[in-house]
Amino acid sequence: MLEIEQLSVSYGRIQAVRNISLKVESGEVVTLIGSNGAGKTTTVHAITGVIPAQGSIRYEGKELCGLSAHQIVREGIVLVPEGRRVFPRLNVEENLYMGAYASKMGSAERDQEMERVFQLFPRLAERKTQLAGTMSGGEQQMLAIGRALMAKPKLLILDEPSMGLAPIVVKDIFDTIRQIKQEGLTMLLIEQNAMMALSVADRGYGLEHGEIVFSDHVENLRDQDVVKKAYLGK
Amino acid sequence: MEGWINPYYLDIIVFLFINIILGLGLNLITGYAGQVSLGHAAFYGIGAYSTAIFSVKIGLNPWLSILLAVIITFLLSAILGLPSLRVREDFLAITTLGLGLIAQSFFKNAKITGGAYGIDGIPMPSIFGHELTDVEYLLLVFIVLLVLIYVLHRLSRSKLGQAWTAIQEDEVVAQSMGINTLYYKVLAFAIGGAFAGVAGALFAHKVSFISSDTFGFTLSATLLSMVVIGGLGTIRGTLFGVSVLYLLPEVFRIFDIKIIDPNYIDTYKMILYGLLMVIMMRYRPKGVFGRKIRHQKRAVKD
Amino acid sequence: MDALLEMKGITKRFGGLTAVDQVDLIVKKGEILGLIGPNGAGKTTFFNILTGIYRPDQGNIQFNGTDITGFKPYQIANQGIFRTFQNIRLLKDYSVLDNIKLGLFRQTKAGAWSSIFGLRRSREEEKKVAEESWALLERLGLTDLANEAAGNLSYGNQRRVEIARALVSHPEMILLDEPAAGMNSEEVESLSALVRQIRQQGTTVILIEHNVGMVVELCDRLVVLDHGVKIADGDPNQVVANPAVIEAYIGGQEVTEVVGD
Amino acid sequence: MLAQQLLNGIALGFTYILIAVGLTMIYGVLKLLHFAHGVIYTVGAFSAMIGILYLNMNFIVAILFGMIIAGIAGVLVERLAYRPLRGTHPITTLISGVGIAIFVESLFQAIFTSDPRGFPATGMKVEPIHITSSISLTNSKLYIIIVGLVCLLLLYAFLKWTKMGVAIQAVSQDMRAASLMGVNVNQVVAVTFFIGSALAALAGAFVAYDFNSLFPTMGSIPGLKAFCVVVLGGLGSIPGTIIGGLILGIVESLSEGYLTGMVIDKDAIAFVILILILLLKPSGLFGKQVEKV
Amino acid sequence: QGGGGDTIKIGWFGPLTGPTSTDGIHSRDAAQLAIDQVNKQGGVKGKKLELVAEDDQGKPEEALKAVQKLINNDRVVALIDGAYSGPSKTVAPKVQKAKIPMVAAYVVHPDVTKGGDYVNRVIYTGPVQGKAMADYAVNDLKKKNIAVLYVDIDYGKSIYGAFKEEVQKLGSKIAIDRPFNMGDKNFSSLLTAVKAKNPDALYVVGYYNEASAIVKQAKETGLNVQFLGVDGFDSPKYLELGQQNTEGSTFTTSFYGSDPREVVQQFVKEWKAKHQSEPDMLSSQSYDAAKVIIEALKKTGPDSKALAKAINETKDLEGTSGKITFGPDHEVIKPVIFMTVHDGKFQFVKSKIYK
Ligand SMILES: Nc1ncnc2c1ncn2[C@@H]1O[C@H](COP(=O)(O)OP(=O)(O)OP(=O)(O)O)[C@@H](O)[C@H]1O
Ligand SMILES: Nc1ncnc2c1ncn2[C@@H]1O[C@H](COP(=O)(O)OP(=O)(O)OP(=O)(O)O)[C@@H](O)[C@H]1O
Ligand SMILES: [Mg+2]
Ligand SMILES: [Mg+2]
Repeated sequence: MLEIEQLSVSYGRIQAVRNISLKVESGEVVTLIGSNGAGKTTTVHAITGVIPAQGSIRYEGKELCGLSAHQIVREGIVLVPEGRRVFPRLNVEENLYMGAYASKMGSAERDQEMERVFQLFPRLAERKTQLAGTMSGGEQQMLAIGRALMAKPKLLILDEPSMGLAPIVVKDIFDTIRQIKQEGLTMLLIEQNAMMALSVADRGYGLEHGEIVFSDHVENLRDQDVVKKAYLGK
Repeated sequence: MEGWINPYYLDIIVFLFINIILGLGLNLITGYAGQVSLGHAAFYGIGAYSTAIFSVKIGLNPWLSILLAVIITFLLSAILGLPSLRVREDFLAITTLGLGLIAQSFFKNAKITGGAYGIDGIPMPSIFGHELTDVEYLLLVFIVLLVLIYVLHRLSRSKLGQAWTAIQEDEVVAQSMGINTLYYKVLAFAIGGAFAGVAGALFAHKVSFISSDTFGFTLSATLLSMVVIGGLGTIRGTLFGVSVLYLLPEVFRIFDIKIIDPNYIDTYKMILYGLLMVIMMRYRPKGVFGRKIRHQKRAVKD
Repeated sequence: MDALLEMKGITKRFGGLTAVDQVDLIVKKGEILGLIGPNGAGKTTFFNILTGIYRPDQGNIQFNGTDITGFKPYQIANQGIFRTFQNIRLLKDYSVLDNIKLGLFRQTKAGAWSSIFGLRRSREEEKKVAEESWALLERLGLTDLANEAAGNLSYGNQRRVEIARALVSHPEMILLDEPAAGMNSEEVESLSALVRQIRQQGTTVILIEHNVGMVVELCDRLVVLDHGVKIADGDPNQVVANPAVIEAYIGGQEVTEVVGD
Repeated sequence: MLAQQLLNGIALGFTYILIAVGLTMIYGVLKLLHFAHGVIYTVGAFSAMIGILYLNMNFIVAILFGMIIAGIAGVLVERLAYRPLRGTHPITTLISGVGIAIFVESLFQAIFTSDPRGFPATGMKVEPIHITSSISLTNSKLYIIIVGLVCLLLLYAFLKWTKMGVAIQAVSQDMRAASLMGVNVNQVVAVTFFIGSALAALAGAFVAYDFNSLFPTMGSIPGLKAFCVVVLGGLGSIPGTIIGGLILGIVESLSEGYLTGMVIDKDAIAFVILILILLLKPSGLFGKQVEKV
Repeated sequence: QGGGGDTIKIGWFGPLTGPTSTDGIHSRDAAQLAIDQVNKQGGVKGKKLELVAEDDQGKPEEALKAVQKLINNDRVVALIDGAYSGPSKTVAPKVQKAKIPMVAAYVVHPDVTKGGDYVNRVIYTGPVQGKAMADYAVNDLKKKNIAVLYVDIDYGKSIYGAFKEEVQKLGSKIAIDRPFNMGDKNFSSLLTAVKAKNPDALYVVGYYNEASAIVKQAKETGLNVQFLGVDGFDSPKYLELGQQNTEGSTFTTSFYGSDPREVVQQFVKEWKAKHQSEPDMLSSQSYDAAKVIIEALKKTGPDSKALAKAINETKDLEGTSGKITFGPDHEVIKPVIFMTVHDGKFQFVKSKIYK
């Protein structure tokens, strides 16, 4: 589905991502793990067109490099950004409505889609008219995911959905991710919390200093020493 | 001495130096302490009017008037800087712009400033009864300029400079590191204002007549553009920016460039000036001498 | 050990919301105190009150025998309380060394005049500041990065620089707001070691964290906030076993796995 | 006399509002102080004049023409002077905007001279309308109030209920997140500049018509006062801008009507009020304070 | 000095850019016209004259530099001051010191000529006009209760100051007086305040730009009183911008194009041919300033001291703005002209000499 080859990104003099290649097959959940500053966010920013990159990003046979963010969304790749970034002065409904901005849904279909999100996150249904900026971190994270789902993505990218959240909320979020997976959505998941990431993903890539250092099926990864030591705390 | 130097060129240089002093003060406030000011002309005016009032209306010795003018500008700038401390960062440009307009309006309407008539007959300072000639005045302005460059250079490396840097980058952090941001911001306005006060006083004695028109928004805005185009936070930048942009129109005048209809040359000059500002920002947003990473040189141990 | 910090009845409201509600807290000298609680519980707000960024609506703060309620942030820093921020706040365009020197601001005395005239005192002071900053960088193994612009560092290193900046002037107390956020377990380990070192040098630590495993292992005592109210205060292992805390913060059984301990 | 002065103030306030609304919206999406907005007002007035004089348009068509030309000019200014500077220090965009203002003003002086000229005659005559025996208003001022109200209502509906309107709000709040929702940010910014500029042009053309006078520097003082209005209302807040505009119009009118022998004249009074209000409420009347630490 | 070659240079400075540039450009063009006329007649003593014009942007320090350049680089023998008061006042003491004669064209501030015998002026000072209008309003028009709006610069203040004094001396009242700024367009509030005082005349001391807006808005406010004005009204723009509202307004000036004297008709004809417009008061003043210098040059030649003396001794010179004679204070003595708008045109009312 998504095939990245020889991708490089630099910020001025510093090269944050160096010639990485990775693949996401349809229906798969792939996780990208790596310590801070490894280049994970940078990689997904390149995929979603937020920052320019060199190399090749092919999606269902189409080259994405060079397209801008709003065009890529129209291709069906949607990002739940790091730090949530909900629209603070729009209410919950308006935020979700923004999620459907790029799709050509009719209003009936959109409302149906919104119902589905509310089923997934009953909390949001209770808070339809609350301004997003006044919600707690966990609620905002749910809203951010719901908003992305409104676009009916074919590939959903989540950038550290658990960051800065209380353990109880993290658990909720991962339950949701599992549920979405069950419905067959393809995902690329970025996580610090390797334990959780490996528990939902099919395959994983390790990123260090802007380079891929390992990649394998999750069952194999759990047994690898480097992974254990650095990410699982054993 | 008078004979071999063309007074026209002397005057250009005197005014250039005065403008550089003005620019250095603005750079201190905006470049070093990060407080965008669109009202610098107010401080310039306060300096000029103070010395004019002391020397003409009260009849003090011009040297004493200049000294008092600088002290007064220092104090008034601190006070005028105060409201700017309370307002949000985005608003600062507009508040200072407003302060500039209010000051100009005061100059124009108050009795003490001569109102719409302005003040004339501002005397040249003299030494031992000898009134300074054009050349001697240039020398005076030059010495003042050198001293102020040195002062700014030292200040930027002192504890004050460090505090200003921190305030400019992140006020909350600055406070959390024990920096009394209020005090240092007021000090930046006061010292930067005092620079402008020096410039204003030197200007007043040079032209002998001042009126409110000189101290308006246009001056504040062009001055800011000179300082920014040169590069905020560097002395070289201000020297360069003010010199080039101040002398540019003069070059047109001296060489009598007549490529186009001379009736319109002065308008075309302004058109070019506007374009230049846009183009400079486009290709050198940090200014000619603006640097990306600033670190205090001596800090590095080898 | 005597009480270094004593806060009584601290309350802060934002409009209709009470972010911190009648919180009492005593911190002893040399302690490592953990502050946990769900998102939006008021932890960061509590730090902001303690450092003078917000003024409490009610309550009273005693530090080292001085009443510091209503002090300005810079006055509080001068009392010896330093902090880091939940979202890293370094001067991004400036070198690491310059950032760290900022931490020594309160210890330099030379003002405008002595700098302008290049007096000996100011030169000596400059030298001393450079030396102390350098020494700390050596201790933290950051000397290679001394001249890098802080904004170009990796996140983990930025955290360390931020901690170093709060530490360099040997403060009485240091407040760390989610220092381990987004670190992997190896990095968390080294961070814990650093915090222990800090305590060793005689500095008292208050730490906000969501990494329960780390907190339980590192802290002498845990305080839990929920909706601005203190719901638990005591030995870390007991606190995390407290049903109220589990319900509000940690969640059901299988969560021990999440915590990664 | 008081009622008459209030009416004068409201009419004046509406011209300020029409200019300032654009500034507010533009600040919202780009966080930028648009110093070239004053010349856009001028462009609007001159375009309307050209429409009548050389393109034989009638009054209403000419005003619309002025709005469109000014709208395009606004979009071009953004494209050429602001977009390349996105992400740099705010002061660079400020200087760039001032540069554009100087450029356009001088260009107009070269083309039209600095002389004021009359607004070309159309069927529409400026005439007083007597509301009571002692209170009157020119029809042109009444139009400004009515058209201004209609435009504000349309703008409200646009922002609230259209897809593009909501996108403008989204970009104001988080540009990157909006682009990740598939919003074409550049398009939104262009639309914002177009609308804001068209409204300023509307004010410019009406003022030129009402006072029978237009000249290249006509936009500079209104431009500065519009900043005052915008900040007064708390940058980025449209209701704040409306209140700010009315306050300014009324205060100016009253101060001119009743106060004499002031050390501060009426053009500076706007800023005295501004500074007083900011001292009491540092983020403006409707501004939201607080940066979360 | 500039007499060395086969041309003699005369300097001119004034605003060629900025909001007042129209005045500057007219002034310069008028001076140029005077010089072209002499050159056509063979110049002065066989030498051609050349006008060197410099922009002062309306700013004192620019004027100073401009004049320094004219004196030191171009080596002009005399200067025409085509500027407003600020620049003129700044420059006056400097030309006095450099001993280069200067003739001020239209600046009215009294202090300009106070410096010494190198500065003369071909327009009467502000107070003369104020006194003249007071006389006309009270004695001829029998106005009792006069409202005044004046432009808040020295021009407005000095004319109004003299007007007020004289009006009160003659036994009438000032109903209300309010300043306004140059560039103001909206006078609705001021006029509402004026109307509340029920005056029988409104004296506007300002330029055509604001004056036209005031008469227009006054009519719209329902203030139908006699309009009185000053030489700032004297421009075709007043009629264009003020439209039919200007009908009946009366003002003082120093020049009128329908003056049958030969010198005026010649000037008007040539101006029209060259610029396709009517010359205004300001052009006439600047033309006369040039004329004063040219006539003095004809008498003496380019030596500055002699030239200054000859200028001071100008007597009954036929200028476009009347017969020009300088008093001992270097101020001109010539009649004040009253004009009114009738049938959409400026019409001569009367003229009278005031001191
Ligand atoms: N805007 C930027 N300018 C300069 N350098 C940047 C920028 N953004 C990121 N970097 C640098 O690029 C590198 C990779 O950063 P990135 O944010 O992709 O890491 P990450 O793996 O997502 O880390 P984290 O777990 O902290 O989110 C880091 O060294 C970082 O400092
Ligand atoms: N300046 C402010 N204005 C309004 N509300 C605020 C402000 N600062 C904090 N709050 C609110 O106060 C509550 C407590 O916030 P705080 O940041 O202290 O939580 P926290 O415990 O640090 O949460 P987290 O773990 O997510 O960082 C939240 O509901 C927050 O939205
Ligand atoms: Mg990341
Ligand atoms: Mg927090």
